[in-house]
This record gives sequence, C-alpha cells and structure tokens, in this order.
Amino acid sequence: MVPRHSRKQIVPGFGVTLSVTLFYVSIMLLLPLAALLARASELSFAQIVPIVTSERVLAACKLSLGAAALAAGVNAILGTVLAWVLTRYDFIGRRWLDALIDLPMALPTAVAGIALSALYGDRGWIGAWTSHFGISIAYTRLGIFVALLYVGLPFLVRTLQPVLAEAERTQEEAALTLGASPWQNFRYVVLPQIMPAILTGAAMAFARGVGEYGSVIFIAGNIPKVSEIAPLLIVTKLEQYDYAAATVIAVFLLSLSLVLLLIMQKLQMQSQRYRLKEVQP
Amino acid sequence: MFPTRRLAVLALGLILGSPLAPAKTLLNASYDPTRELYRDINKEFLSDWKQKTGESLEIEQSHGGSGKQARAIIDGLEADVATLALAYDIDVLADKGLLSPNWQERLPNKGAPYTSTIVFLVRKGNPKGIKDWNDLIKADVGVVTPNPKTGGGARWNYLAAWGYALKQKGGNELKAKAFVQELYKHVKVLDSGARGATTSFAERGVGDVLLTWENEAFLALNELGADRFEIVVPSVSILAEPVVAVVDRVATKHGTQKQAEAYLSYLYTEKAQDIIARHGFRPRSPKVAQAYAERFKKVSLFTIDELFGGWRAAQKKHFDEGGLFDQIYGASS
Amino acid sequence: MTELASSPSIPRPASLTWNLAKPLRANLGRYILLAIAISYGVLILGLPLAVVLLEAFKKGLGSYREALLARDALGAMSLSLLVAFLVVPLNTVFGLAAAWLLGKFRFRGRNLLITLIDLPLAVSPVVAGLMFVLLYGAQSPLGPWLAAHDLKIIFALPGIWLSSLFVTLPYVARELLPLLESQGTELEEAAALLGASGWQNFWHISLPRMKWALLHGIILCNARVLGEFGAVSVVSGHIRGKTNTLPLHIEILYNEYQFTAAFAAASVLAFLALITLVFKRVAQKHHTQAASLSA
Amino acid sequence: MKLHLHQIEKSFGSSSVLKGITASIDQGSFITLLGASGCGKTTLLRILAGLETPDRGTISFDGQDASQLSLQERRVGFVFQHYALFPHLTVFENIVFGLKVRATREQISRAAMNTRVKELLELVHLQNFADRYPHQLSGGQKQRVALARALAIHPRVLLLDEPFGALDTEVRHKLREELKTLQKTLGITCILVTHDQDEALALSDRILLLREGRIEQIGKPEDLYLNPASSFVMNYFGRTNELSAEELGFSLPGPILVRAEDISIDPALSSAALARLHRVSPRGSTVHLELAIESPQGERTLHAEIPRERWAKHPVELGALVSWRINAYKNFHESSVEPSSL
Repeated sequence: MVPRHSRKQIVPGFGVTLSVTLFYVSIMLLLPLAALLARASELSFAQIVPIVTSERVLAACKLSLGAAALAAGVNAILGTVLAWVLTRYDFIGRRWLDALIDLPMALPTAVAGIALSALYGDRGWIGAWTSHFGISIAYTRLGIFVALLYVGLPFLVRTLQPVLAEAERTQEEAALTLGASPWQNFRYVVLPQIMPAILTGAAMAFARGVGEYGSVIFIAGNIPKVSEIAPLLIVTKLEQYDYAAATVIAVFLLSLSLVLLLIMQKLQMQSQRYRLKEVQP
Repeated sequence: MFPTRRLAVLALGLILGSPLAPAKTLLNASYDPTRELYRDINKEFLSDWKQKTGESLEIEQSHGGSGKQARAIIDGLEADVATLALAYDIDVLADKGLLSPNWQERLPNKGAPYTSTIVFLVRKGNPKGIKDWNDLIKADVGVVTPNPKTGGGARWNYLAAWGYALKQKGGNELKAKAFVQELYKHVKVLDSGARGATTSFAERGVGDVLLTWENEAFLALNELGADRFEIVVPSVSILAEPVVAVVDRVATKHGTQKQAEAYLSYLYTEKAQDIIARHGFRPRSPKVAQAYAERFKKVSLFTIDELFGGWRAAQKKHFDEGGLFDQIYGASS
Repeated sequence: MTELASSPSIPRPASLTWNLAKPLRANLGRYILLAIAISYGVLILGLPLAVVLLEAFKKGLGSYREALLARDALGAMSLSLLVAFLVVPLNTVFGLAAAWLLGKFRFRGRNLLITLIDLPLAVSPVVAGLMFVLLYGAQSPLGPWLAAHDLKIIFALPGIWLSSLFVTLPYVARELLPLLESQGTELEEAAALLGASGWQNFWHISLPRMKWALLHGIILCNARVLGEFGAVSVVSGHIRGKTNTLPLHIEILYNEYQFTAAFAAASVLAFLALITLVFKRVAQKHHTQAASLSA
Repeated sequence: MKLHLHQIEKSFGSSSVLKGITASIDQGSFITLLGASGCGKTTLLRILAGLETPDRGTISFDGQDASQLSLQERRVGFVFQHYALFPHLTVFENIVFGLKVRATREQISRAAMNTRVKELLELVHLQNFADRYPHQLSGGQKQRVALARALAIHPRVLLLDEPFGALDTEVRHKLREELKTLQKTLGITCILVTHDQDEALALSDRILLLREGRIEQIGKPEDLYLNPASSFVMNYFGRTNELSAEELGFSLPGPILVRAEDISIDPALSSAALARLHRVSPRGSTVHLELAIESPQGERTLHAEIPRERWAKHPVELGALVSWRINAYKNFHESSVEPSSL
C-alpha cells in the first residue's frame, strides 16, 4: 500500500509515520490510560470527593507538590549554572561531569534512595555533619527535597544545554562591547531568551518529582501527613485492596501532570515566537 | 559475557508459561521474614518428596509485604500456596473465591504451623533501659516499626501494644488508644515492611528500639552482629500466628493440589519443626519446643481472638479506612 | 514536556580565556560560577555514585565478583537484558517515526500528540504499574478471558515488558524531536526534488544528521529500562530467579541484609550508563574532528 | 582619539592569523581594513574591540594601553555583519541598552537616555520605529538600528564588520552614503572591514590592505590605485594584465603589469601590434573587451576597458583586427620607474 503523497508535503513519510505513531500511542499509551480512567469512573462523584479530600490524601499531595516545586525551583537556578558552565567553559573533567548528569536515569531509583539515605542519614557523610548542627535530613521532608533534587537535575541541564549551545554568541559580544558586565549580559540578553527553556525543564523536573517513588520512600520517614508522599499513598491504598482510592489518587496525580505538560507546551510555543533565527549568509 | 544459553532457556520458559516447563513447580507466595526459613524447608521437602514419590518437584519463592502478596495473588499471581503473616490476608483470598472460607480447619493449629511474638530489639547494653512496653513512651526514646497499613508484622506490633495497655490494671479501650497514640508519636520512620524497618534501625541507626517479630530479632542478631544489638522480651505480648494455605483455584488449575497439600503438611513434621525453631520461629511440636526451650523465653501471650475477636474484627476496627489507626495518626501529627 | 531535550554534540565551548581582556574581577566571577556548578553537581550526583561504588567494593573485589556471578544475580541481569532487548528497539522505531512526524509536519492535533508522548515522563511509575494491573490483572474485564486461555500477562515477562515500554516510550522521541524541528526540511525537500524516494531520503539525508541524538536517546532509553524499579515492582510477582529484574533483585538483596551485594549489582548499572555515555562523547569528538578536518 | 597598534600578532591553534601589524589611526578618519577572506581583517577588528586578545603586541587608545581597559572603559562601538540585535527587545530598548547598562555607574538620567535615543532615531531616519521588534524590520532598517545602538554610548571609535555584507546592492549603496555623511558630521573615527574594493575606494580616507596577516600597503585610495606597492595590490584593484617585457620590446626584468583601462585600441594599423576582438561586454560606464593576441608564447587574451562614449563613437565588430597600445604600466623589479607615457 503506497502511502498517498499528499500534495502539500513533498517531504516523504507522512503516511507511514502517522500510522505507526498513532497505532503505537493508542496501544501502548491510551489503552492503559483508559483502563485507569475506566476504573476510576466506576466511582460516583459522591464517592470520589471524600477520598480526594481526606486529610491524609491532601497532606500527601501537598507534600509531593511542595517538595517537587521547591526542588524544581532550586534546580532551575543551579541547573542553569551547571548547563552554562558545561556549554561555555572548557575544564578538566568536563566530559565526566556531563556524563554524570545522566546518572539519575541509569541508576535504579531504589538504589538512589538507598544511597541517599546512607549519605544523609545521621551516620552518613553529610548527615553526620548536619546532625552536628541539629539538622537531620534523612527521614524528614528535607530528605524528600534532596531526593527530588537528585531526580530533577538532569531535566534542567539537558533541556538547557542545546539552547545555550545554539544561542547567538554575536548578541552576547554586542552586549559586551556596549559595556554590559558579564552579569548584565546574562541578566538582560541571555536569560530572557533561555527563560522558556528553563521553565520547560523545571516543569518536567516538577512533574517527574511529583510522581517519584523509588528514591523517595527510602529516604522519607513515610509518616502519614508528615512525610508520606502521594505515590506511596497509592501503593498503600493498593495494598489495602482499596483499588478505588488508589485509582482516584492516581487519576488526580495524572491530571495534575497533564496540566503541567500543557503549560509547558505553551511555554515552548511562546519561546519560538520571538527567537527568530538570524539570517545566515 | 552473559550466558546466552541461559538467557534463551529463561526466555522460553517465561514466554511459554509453566505447562511446558519440564517438572511441576509450586509457587509459594510468602511474606518478608520467611526468606531464609523456606530456603531450608524447600530443600528438605523436595528431597523427602523425591524419595516418597520419585517425582522431582520444583518450588519457586516470592517474597514481599504480606498485604502486597495477597493483592498480587488476587490480581493473578498464580501461587499454589500462600504462607502469609496474618489470617486476614488469606481471608481476603477466600473472599475472592481463591480458596474455601474454612481454610483454617484444613490444617492443624488453624493453619499456623509456626508462631512468633513481638519483641524489642535495642542497641547493645540497652542504653535507654527499655524493659517493657511502657518504657517505649519515655521522652527520649525513638521507636521504629513498619506501617500497619502495609506491613503484616506492623499490625501484630500495633495489636501487641494495644493488648499490653488493655491488660494493665484498670486498662480500657480509652487508655489503650492513648497509649498506642503516644507510642506512634515516638515513631520516626514508617517503612513499608518488616525488613525495611530492621534495616532502618540496624543499618541506618534510626531510633533506639525496634518493634519486630521474635524471629526477625534472632535473624538480625546473627546477620547484623550479636555484638551490636540485644533482644528485650516484654512482660506480655501477642501470639503472632502467621498462617499457610493452599490456593485451591490455582492448585487445581496447575494440577498441583496433591503436592501443595503435602508441602504444607510437611511443615508440621518433626524435621520441619526443627528447621522452623532454628530460624527463630516458635515451633508447634512440644518435643521441638522443649529442645529449644532456653531460646524462646517464657512470656505471657494473649491471642488476637481473646482481645480483638479475630482478625476480621481487628482489621475493621483498627486498620481499615478511618479506623483507629487513622484516627491515631489524625490526632497525633 | 520536552524532557531530556537532546544533550547535543557539545560544540567546543569557548575556552576559559574568552574574555581575559577583562580585569581579574570579572574572571573571578567565572571561577565562582565554575565552583558552584561543580560542587553542586558533585554533591547532588557525585556523592550518591560514590556511596554506591564504595559500598559495592567495600568487601573487596572477590566478594564483588562473587555477588555479580551469583545465580540469582545472573538471572536478574539476563531478564533485565531480555526486557531491554524487547523494549529498546521498539521504542527506537517509534521514536524515529514520532519525531519525524512531529518534526517535519504540521497537522491538527500535533500538540496533543506531543503532550501525550510526554505523559509517561510525568506519570509516576507506580501509576504506570497500576494501569497494567487494572488492564490485564485477574480482576480486570480481560482477567477471566486471559486466565481461561492461560495467557499470563502481569506477574510474568509480558507485564514487565509492557510497563517498561510505557515508562521509557518517550525517551528516543524526546531526544530526536528538537533536533528534527530545528533542522527544518530544506535538505529533505532538496533530496526529494532530486528524486530520492522516502527511504533513500531518510537513509542518506536525515539519519546521518541525527545520528548522535539518536544514539543518545537509545542509550538513555536502555539505561532507563534496565534501571526501572517502581512500575516493574508493581507488575512483577517477585518470583525469585524468574520475574526479578536487576533493580528488584537489588531490593531483595538489600532486604536480606546483603548490602555489599546489592550495591555491587547497582554499580553494574551505574558503570554501564556512565561508560556508554562517555564512549558516545569520545566517538562524537572524533567524528566532529574528522568532519572538520575533511570539510 | 589617537589609536595606535604595535606589532599585533594572533594565532588560533597552529594557524597564525596576524603576523605583526603596526599602524596608527588618527582622530576622525575613516579607515577600511581591506583584504580577501582569511587575511585576518576581522580578527584585527575584534582585537581592537576587545573581543579577542592579541598573542603579542599592544593597542593604545590615546596612549592608554587597551589591555588595562575593561570593555566598558574602552567605549567602542561595534556593528556586526548580521546585526546581532536583541530579538526580545524593541528598537528603543536595543538602542538604549548601552546607556542602560552604564546608567548606575555614570549617573545617566532616564530623561537623558530618552532624548539621546530620539536623537539617534532621527539620525538614522527611524523615528517612528521605536517600539517595533527586530524581526519586524527590513535588513537595511536592522543595520541602521545596530548603527544607532553602537553610537548611543558616544564611542571613541566605531568598528564595523562587513556591515553591508548581508544587504542587497541598492540598499547597500544608500547605507554607504548615509554612513559616510554620518561619520563626517559626528567626526568619529571609523574602522570598517570589507573585502569589496569598490566599498573601500568609495568610503575610506585611508585603506589598510591586508594579505595573509600582514599589511600589504596603507594609503589613500588613489595612492593604492595609482601607485600600488606590489603586483598583489595592483591586482586587487581592477583587472590587470600581465605581459612579458619582450612582447612590448622593453628591456626591463620581470613582468609588466598593465591595467585594463590603460589599454586603448585603434583601427588596425600595419605598423602597430595587432589583436583580434574576441568578446565585448558592456559594464555600465565602461565596456569590457577581450582581445586575442599572438605572442611568442602562443595565443594570449588581453583585457581592456574603454569608456562607453568612445566605444559608441567607433565600434568594432567581433572578430575584427585592431591595433592596441598601452598607456601606462607597472614593473615591480626596479624601484623608481615612472609610468612611461608611451
């Protein structure tokens, strides 16, 4: 079956790729999604409300959202610095640091959780040092925050690197010749143009943080209403054979992530609006 | 560098499902603390079964939180036998029609070939001087116990504490709730399962006392170093009865009903009871119990039926949504 | 969500002497930035890796080797590799098709499709596992039919395959999309005008230009499949030696107090990822150098 | 503002781009750095701007060593070939940028900045484009904004890197005039990099012709044109023929270089040297002829350029025989030969 070459696209492959993508997305993605939604919709609205508004669920969701937002915020700042250094400077060990960025992708989240709790526990390298000042990190909300920093960092750095690498150098040179200090050059010329990419990376880190399970449960105290995160709540409900509650919370978390993705989508569009390619000779 | 031949066999076995697997296999879905126990039991049973029937059987093990395993079986994990932490988790399987509701009558001691109890594990030298349950709520004591919502052992811990408070002079529901509430205020970490709690206490140095199965305490001593911890047996505790049952629907489907029943009854034999005692579980057989008398200290034990009217009642009253545990945590934080 | 936008073939960045013309004070700013970046990177990412490696080799090389060659460990590794073998190629083909479609064409519903493809990145792995339990579990509508035909999906390889596939679905697509979008369509149009068929166009013009992003996407997808814990633990029956992937095996080791063995197995995954990534950078560097020499 | 360069050397990796440049540029003059691509002219400009640092050699602004000056203290205006306008800022914000970043240090009031920008917008005829975004402007308009932006900080010297390279010819000529008049009215020193000799001849007070990192010649446009220091310089301006001394009956060593416009043709006289008209191509004010001549070394083509009016007066058909003679020539092997008035 030769795909009909629609007139307007002389670039090939529209038909083929469209059918492959739609088939794959519907089987591998929409079907499981539908199962989740179907199971959740078996509950009447009256049944859903008490689940979602129960104190424990709200506390868990607030915790998951708050910690993920905070971690995404910190990563937005320090991630940008890391991305800037990785694209703009050449220093020994740059390649290793760059490879390290992908570590959270490779290491199973559970292992990261164990390593982080060993690190930040009261007898860990850092934990011992901080408990010296009376601050204990592991098994508190701070521990969750640290785990989400670990999980979220790659998203910022990897989103920013291509944008920084491809940003027009001549604009920065123009700013410098006009007398801007490096900070002013970053603040007024570079930052406004990479802001959409930062926000996109931060939103991804946030979305990933909200859903993170493996690395967090090992370092969080998991005390209901104190340090019990939403994904753990889903698992707990599941193990109490309370499928309804588990699916409802899952759908709630899922719709939240979807909203996030749409916001990010708009950011991406917005960034294309004024960042036009300079006319190449 | 991975043995490709092995990979192929594994893939084949998995994809084609068990019927084509050469020998019949039994899948034993069990809870966390029995990993070491069933490793030894299975070896003995298989050789014993080979002598008796000449059939070379295979047993696969699956371990996890008691509730989690029960859910997995409900969701389709084809376990021929379930050896879980508490009767409630098997009742739930019965509710789903996986086995007959009167499963407890089909094996001696209501399907509990071994028992245990809840004890304390403290740091060597017992720095905080913890002797009994009431010491747990002293100001500077940090308690570690798994989450009763997910862990089987955790629920025995909770009920043991509740039972202790009830059995004190003038003890009543209100006092018991206050005591348990105070106890959980001291809890710093709620791991999902017994093993997680032990690791938090032993490996990561959280808290001062760990509430755990007696058998787990023994295991912790010889695995993590008897020089670092010691066991404190409280004045009164609960008779923890982990239970075993054949999952009829799966066994009949696999045609392993006979082997499954033999496997579980084997647990009651002298040989098995001895292995059970060696792994720190309290044996049912008086003779073996006699032999390990000095290991299992005398402690007055109450049963769940006596104080809580059985597992279904206890689960409903304490652990279900909005139950006493939720209220305790509602008020405490 | 443009997660994991391609980590580019990093062009040779301006060397540190970019603006030495300025007095020391400005360079100080540069070194402070460098210090902040490196210390943050090491603190957040380096130390956990160090802990893993330290614990893995704590009892010396002998026990490290022994841990890796234990029967269950090998079984877990083989299963993980088998799952990766069944997932990565599929996600790669899908990634290529999706990125080509979304990068080269504009059509109604394109944005919705992009958002959908991003979704697995935002969905908690636990929810991903739950979805498949609800879809193929015994209690699901399909349950009885599957049981009747003795088709085991969850608590067996298919379930693990499906959930791993779901979680890593976007990785290749995410890596290629920004690149294809920025590359525009001039070259492909030119090739098409010269009479190149769809496949020739793709094979000779487009593929060579996205080679590195594709390789990076595959590496990440592979690393993620091997490292997936949350989703797989929900659908795997934790049957020893049968449905335990490496991460699950690590959890078992950890729960059996064999901490060194657990970290040893974990270090394998960490090494695998870091080495493939550095290898890619090195190969890329030679490639770009070779290209610039011949240009 | 006196700008002095002394022995500037610069190399990138193994290739040395500037091999010792010494020159001094006085206040208010319009200098062009002319040369083929790769001769180091842009690098030299960037070194002047402080965007690159020389490996060796010094630059001084009014006697002050530039390497001590921060980019801000240098106060240099720089116009890029591709404008380098800030796409996320309006025309107004682009132009005011240089003032805004130094406002705090040099106490420039908001009002002063506004008037300065308005002034500049008038100067470049973009009064009512203040709040447009760069992507809404034409190439010419963009370059004017870049020019205004560079001038905003009252720069001591204005550096332009092939500013008109990306523009079409008609806009290019218009902007050249504007730049020339602007430079004269403001009396600001300008240094412009170009590879287009017409542009250099039209704009410069003095031309600095570069070849492979060295200065080939510095001088007024007419000097370089009329008395080039070397065959390279002569070749660079206009089309030049290379003839051997024997062909012309001279007793000079080395080749004789004759500019196309120094060759004139007459109706075929038996005594004069003969050539066959091979091709005619009119080029605006002049007509370009290609003549085929016999010489001891075989068939050779000669390029001649004659004013359009003379060609109109006595045209020659293709293929006809004509006699030709040279009115001026150059020979670079003795130092003092005068253009012989043959």
